[in-house]
Amino acid sequence: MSAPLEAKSVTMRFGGLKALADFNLVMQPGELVGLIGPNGAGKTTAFNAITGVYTPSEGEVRVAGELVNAQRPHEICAKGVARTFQNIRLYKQLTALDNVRVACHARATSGFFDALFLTARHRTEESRILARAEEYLKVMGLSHRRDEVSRNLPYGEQRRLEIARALATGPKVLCLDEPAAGMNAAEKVELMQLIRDIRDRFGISILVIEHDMRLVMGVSERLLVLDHGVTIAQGKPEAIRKNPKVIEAYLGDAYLEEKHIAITPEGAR
Amino acid sequence: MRFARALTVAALALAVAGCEKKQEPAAAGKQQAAAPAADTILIGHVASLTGEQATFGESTDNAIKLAISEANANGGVKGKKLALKTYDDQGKPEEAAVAATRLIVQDKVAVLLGEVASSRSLAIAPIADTNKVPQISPTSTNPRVTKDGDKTRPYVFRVCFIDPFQGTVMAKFAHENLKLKRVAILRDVGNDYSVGLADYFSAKFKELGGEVVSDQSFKAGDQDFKAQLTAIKNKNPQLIYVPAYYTDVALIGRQARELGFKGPLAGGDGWDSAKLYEIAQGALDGSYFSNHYTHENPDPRVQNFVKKYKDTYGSVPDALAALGYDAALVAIDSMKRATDLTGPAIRDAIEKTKDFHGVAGNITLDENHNAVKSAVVIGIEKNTPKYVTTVEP
Amino acid sequence: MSRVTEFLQHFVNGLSVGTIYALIALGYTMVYGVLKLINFAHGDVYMVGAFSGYYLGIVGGGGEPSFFRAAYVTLGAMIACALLGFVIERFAYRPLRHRARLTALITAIGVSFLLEYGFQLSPWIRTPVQFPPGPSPRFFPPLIDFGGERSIEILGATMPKIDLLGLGVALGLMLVLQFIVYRTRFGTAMRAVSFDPQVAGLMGIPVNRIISWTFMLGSALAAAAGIINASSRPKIEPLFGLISGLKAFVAAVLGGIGSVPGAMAGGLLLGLTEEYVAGYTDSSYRDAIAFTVLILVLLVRPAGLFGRVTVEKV
Amino acid sequence: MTGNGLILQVRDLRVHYGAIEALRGVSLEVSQGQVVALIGANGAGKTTTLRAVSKMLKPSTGAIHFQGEDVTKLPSHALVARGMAHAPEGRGIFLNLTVRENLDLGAYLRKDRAGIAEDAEKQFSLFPILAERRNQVAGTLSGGEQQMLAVARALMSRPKLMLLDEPSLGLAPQVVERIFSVLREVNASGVSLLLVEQNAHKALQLAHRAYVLETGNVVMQGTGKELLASPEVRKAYLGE
Amino acid sequence: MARAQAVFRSVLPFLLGLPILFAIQGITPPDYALILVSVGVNVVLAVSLNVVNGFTGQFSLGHAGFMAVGAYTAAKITTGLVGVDLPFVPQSFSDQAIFALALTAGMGTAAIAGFLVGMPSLRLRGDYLAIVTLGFGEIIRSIIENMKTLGQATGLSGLPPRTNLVWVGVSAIATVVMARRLAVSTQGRALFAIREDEVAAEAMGVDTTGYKVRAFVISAAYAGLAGALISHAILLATPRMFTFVRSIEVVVMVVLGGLGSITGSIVAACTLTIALELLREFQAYRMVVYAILLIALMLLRPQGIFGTREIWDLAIVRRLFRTRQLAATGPAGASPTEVRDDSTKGVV
Repeated sequence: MSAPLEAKSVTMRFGGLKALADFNLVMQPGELVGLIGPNGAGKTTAFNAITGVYTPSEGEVRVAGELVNAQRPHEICAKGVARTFQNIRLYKQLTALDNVRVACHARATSGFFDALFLTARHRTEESRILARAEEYLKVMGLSHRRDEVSRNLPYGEQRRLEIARALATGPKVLCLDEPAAGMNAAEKVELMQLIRDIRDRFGISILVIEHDMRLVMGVSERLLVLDHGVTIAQGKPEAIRKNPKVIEAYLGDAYLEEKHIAITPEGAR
Repeated sequence: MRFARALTVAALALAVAGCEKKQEPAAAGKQQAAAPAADTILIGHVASLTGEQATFGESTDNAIKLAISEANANGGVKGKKLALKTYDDQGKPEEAAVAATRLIVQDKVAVLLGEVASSRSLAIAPIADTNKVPQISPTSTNPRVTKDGDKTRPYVFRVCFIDPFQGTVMAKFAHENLKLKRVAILRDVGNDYSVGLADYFSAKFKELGGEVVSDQSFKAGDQDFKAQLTAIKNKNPQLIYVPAYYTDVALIGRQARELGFKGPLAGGDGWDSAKLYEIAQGALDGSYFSNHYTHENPDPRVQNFVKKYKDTYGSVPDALAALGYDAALVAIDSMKRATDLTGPAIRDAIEKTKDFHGVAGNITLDENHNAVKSAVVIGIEKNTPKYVTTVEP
Repeated sequence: MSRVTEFLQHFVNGLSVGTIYALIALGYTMVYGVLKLINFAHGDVYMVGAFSGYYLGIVGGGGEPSFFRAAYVTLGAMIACALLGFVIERFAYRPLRHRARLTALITAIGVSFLLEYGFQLSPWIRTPVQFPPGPSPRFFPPLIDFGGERSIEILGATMPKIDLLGLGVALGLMLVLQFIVYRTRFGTAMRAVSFDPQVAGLMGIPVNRIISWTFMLGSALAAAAGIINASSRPKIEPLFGLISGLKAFVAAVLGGIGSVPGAMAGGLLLGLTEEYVAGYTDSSYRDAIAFTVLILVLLVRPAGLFGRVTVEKV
Repeated sequence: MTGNGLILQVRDLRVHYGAIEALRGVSLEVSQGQVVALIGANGAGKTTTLRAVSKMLKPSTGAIHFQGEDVTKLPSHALVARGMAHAPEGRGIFLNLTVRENLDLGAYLRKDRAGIAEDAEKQFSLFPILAERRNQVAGTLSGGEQQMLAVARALMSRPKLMLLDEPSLGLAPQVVERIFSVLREVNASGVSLLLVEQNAHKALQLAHRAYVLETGNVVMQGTGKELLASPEVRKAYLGE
Repeated sequence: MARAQAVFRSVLPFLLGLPILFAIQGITPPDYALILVSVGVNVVLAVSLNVVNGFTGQFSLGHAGFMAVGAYTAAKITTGLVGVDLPFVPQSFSDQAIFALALTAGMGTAAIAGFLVGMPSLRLRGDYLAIVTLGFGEIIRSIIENMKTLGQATGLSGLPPRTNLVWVGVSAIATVVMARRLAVSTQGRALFAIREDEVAAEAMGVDTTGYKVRAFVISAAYAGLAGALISHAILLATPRMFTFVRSIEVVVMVVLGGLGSITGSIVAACTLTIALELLREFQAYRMVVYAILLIALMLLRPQGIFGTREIWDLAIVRRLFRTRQLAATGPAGASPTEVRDDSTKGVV
């Protein structure tokens, strides 16, 4: 069986600028991969190339073996790649529940006709979507916010709602773009546990962009480091932390002295 | 049961709409209280007082007011005073229909006057028929206004001639009197009056053996006609037929001259207005248009009307005003002759109108409820209109 | 008339209409630039401009047609419309500045109706002038007398001198505007406000005042367009801004709304397109073809000729 | 620290976004000639505080005194006139204008043309890379260059207090060093700074005083050194 | 069985509504009938435009063009089939059946027009979309004005009088039911998502282009229905009835009612139509008063009458009826889509 997500020498050019060069990534089923690098290194560009927001200038993106280069985001989403956004992009005026229900729509089979004539198919679909959406809210601990308009949620919960929404599209690969941004230390620890739970529970692969080293090192099984669009290193967190290139480009000397960057949830409390 | 709720709301909205409307007679009642139905005959007028053609509504409304005040000064009709109620239709057919319905059913007018434009008269005509209230249109020249399929609409009349006649008049005049062979047409494509006249003119002129070398169009509200005029000029016509309203014709004349076209322009009754000369500033010298009347007509009746209109409103009445005045006169005259003031009685009286001396010619209504009357051809010299000839139907 | 002459004649005609569109379009585009608002009443400001000129020409007189009189009437109308623009912005748009854009669009439509239908009312002031003017068209008095021949000939194509003058004034105004926008402190501030009003405030730019001035500038240009148009086509009535306004709006979008050179190019392009369509094909489809050109241009360049499509950052 | 030495005094500042209270009564002070840093997680209210102080946002309640004057009700441009400059989050460069025009806008309220030109040259000597690009449209600058331009532009108004929002965001380490050394110079020339920075380490090294914000509240304050030494801060914000 | 139930549910609003409509038709005096017709037609127009402008957040100014397509199609059919009777049924029934056919055909052609207009133009956003839809509306009108078979500027007159309050009521119910069912369905939520954030909607699997086109087509179909109804009420179809000014009137209703609020559109359509009718007494001052009313209303209630909410979401109504909180009644919140289209940011 082919990997759920595969990027083969993907290059993105904007005008003369090479935002991403020869990017390679093979996600195995159930794998947790971290993508790190300084700001502007091309992490989000990589996300956009994978999820169809951009069409790669060169290279191939394959989802479950199928070439999806020229496809639009919703088609790629339907094939099983979901994402969150760096700057939260919820549907601000919709309720938490509706945000998730929109995502459930990716797997809907009924059409406008069914909705207008209230066919039996429409009704079963609606109740299925409702049940699914409520389940995802529950998983993300947002059930109590079900009917609240999403822009009124606190920051951390908006982040979680975005993850719930991405999960609701029923992905095989989940891409999280800085999920911990703006969370406090305690929330970050919870998030870490949550990411692991999601992987275990849904058996999906997760790709995380994150600046918080403790989080990304703690949660990832494998790390990719980007700098100026180039992959400068990849491997297990332990190895990455000691990689001199990474230290020079990104981590800085401070990290050499640290003994326990990857902390366990218990340790944090 | 969300849809049930939606439904309730819809029903509620309709009910509210209904209720609000129900309060209206109270508002209308005020007017009626001021002019109790017992000794007043109400005449309705649907006019475009606002919108693109507001100037026409204004003209007819002014003239009708004049006619009614004169009639009242002369003792009214059957011992009762006349009152006018005018509703604005913004120049829209839908609005004209609503306004006409309201005048007939709610205000209970005896006669309905209007509309100027054929498209709006067409919207009113069926309503007049259904409610058995006579409608007299002053200036709607489209043949279909008084027709319901092949039948003549029993309650719909007009005091003007119709497009086929007027178009033919100018075609004949151009071919026979002016001895021209090559003409061009510039029509207002968005205006039924203009399109109708242009079609009848073109058909007749070709039938007489002439040639239409160019047929161009514009849209009311355009400011610049040079593109069409350049194209026309390039075809070297001897005359340009511009069946449009004076609001556009003056500019067309000026621009034709600016481009060096020296021949005559020609048009229909829509040209008739003092504004035409004011704006054209001599650009239309040597041109001709067909009309219902000429305000030079020494007939005291005409001169009296022109003077009164000028005194009251400060401007020389245009053809629309003259015809509006005539429509009101025919209505008043018919009511005087009618056995009683019910719709059918007045209708019968109107139908019998014969050789009535209006300011815009003598009116005899034919079996199609069209006014059979002669047309005059007016020439423009030194920026003033001059009577040229009369063409009998 | 030879083919070349005919072509040239159409070019001259199209140019004269196009500059009018361009002048009005500039107002749309500038207001859009700073407020992201389609100032629906702009076409009516153009109409008011022509009427201000009419009243100034009648009442103020300035005596016989002369250059002085033309300048006086034009400047007077521009000032009057600048004031009108100020009032409209202050009372109809500013209270809705931070609301959804469609909201302000509705008040803009309201203002447009108010001006159109207000001017259509029959006069309640009768002396020394009649105001409101009422629906019937009025003759715009000649402001300038060229004496002798009214037109000149260029390679067989005729052009009225008044149109030539109008063209010159319009181009002059566009150059002045170009200078103001790209070379002055005010222009820089205006472009800054257009880019980001909040940050512009941080620079010490009085954002509200800049927006007011922009409105006034745009309205003054519309007034100038009104005068130029009315001098050449001396018929004015309360609704004559409707179609011109719409066309100018199309021109602004065609050029890329928010772009000053775009508005000029869009206006000229629309004027010439209409002219050639009407002159060489079926004039009854003139508007349809003009709109088709617009749609085709927008499909190829979704932000207009001079507009820049910014890729949304994800 | 005497009251007279304060250039900025903020008391009980509250800001609402719709129903959400983004600032829940923030009070802080900046003394003449000092560098004050605000640190805290994303969404804690740092940027909101700066925006409220410079009136990009309208505070619901609270009082702001600038150089002893109550400026709570004044609009942005009036504050600039009084000597406050704000280099906003995301740099706020007018990408459609040239570098030089951006600088000139920084001096919008100044009338002395010669002085402005002189100051512009001063900025160019401070950031030589900008001198090379002076007639280029700012949209063509790289992120680091834009950040330098933002700082240079803020300096053009000859401010007494400069608000800086994340000056190191998205910049390469050596550029960050350059920016911070410039800030040190600027401060040495007598301009007070109120700095929001994610790079808490750098910020606290530079700052005389610092405030820690959490969910719209000041939860800790002290000198830069104190906070650098504080175990809570080290754990929560310095990644230790 | 389940199928029968589904069918029943689907038509229930009409079953409930019909007796009421027949009653209204029976008791309404003729002078109110025409006004109620225009109220109903405006409801159909406003609610259907709301699907595009309010639900999907796309700014369309071409509604009048689709009205024209529907009106002329239906008029051609009814005038063409005048005097044709279906066998074995009474003539009145035959007439109504033909009218139903004409209405359906009008909706169909308008939908096709909507598709043809929507496919290319929906790549554009904001004001660019607005101007292109306006342009298409004018092109449609221009074509009609030049077609001999459509009567050019005079239009088609002498249409059979088929529109009555029952037809209008049924159409209004159909429109409201359509909008409502859409609003609470997964398809409708996809439309809301497009309005809120097109990029995020696309990323969550919503085929944004496809859905925008579908919303546009549905909306156009109902505009066609409205055109067919009004032309058979005044027995006339002329190009003058379908100018861009008509489109603007509908936009005004939608914005005044509150973008996305179905009840808001209904209330605004009723209020504006009736207000204009009441103002008729003012003659030439009518439109001036109307303009002032428009400005004042917008300044006083910038978010529209109900904002994006429905009437039953308003606190006062809730208190009156003590309705339980509806699960997910579409979008809620104070101000409508606060989208500042920055696509042309700073090109001045």
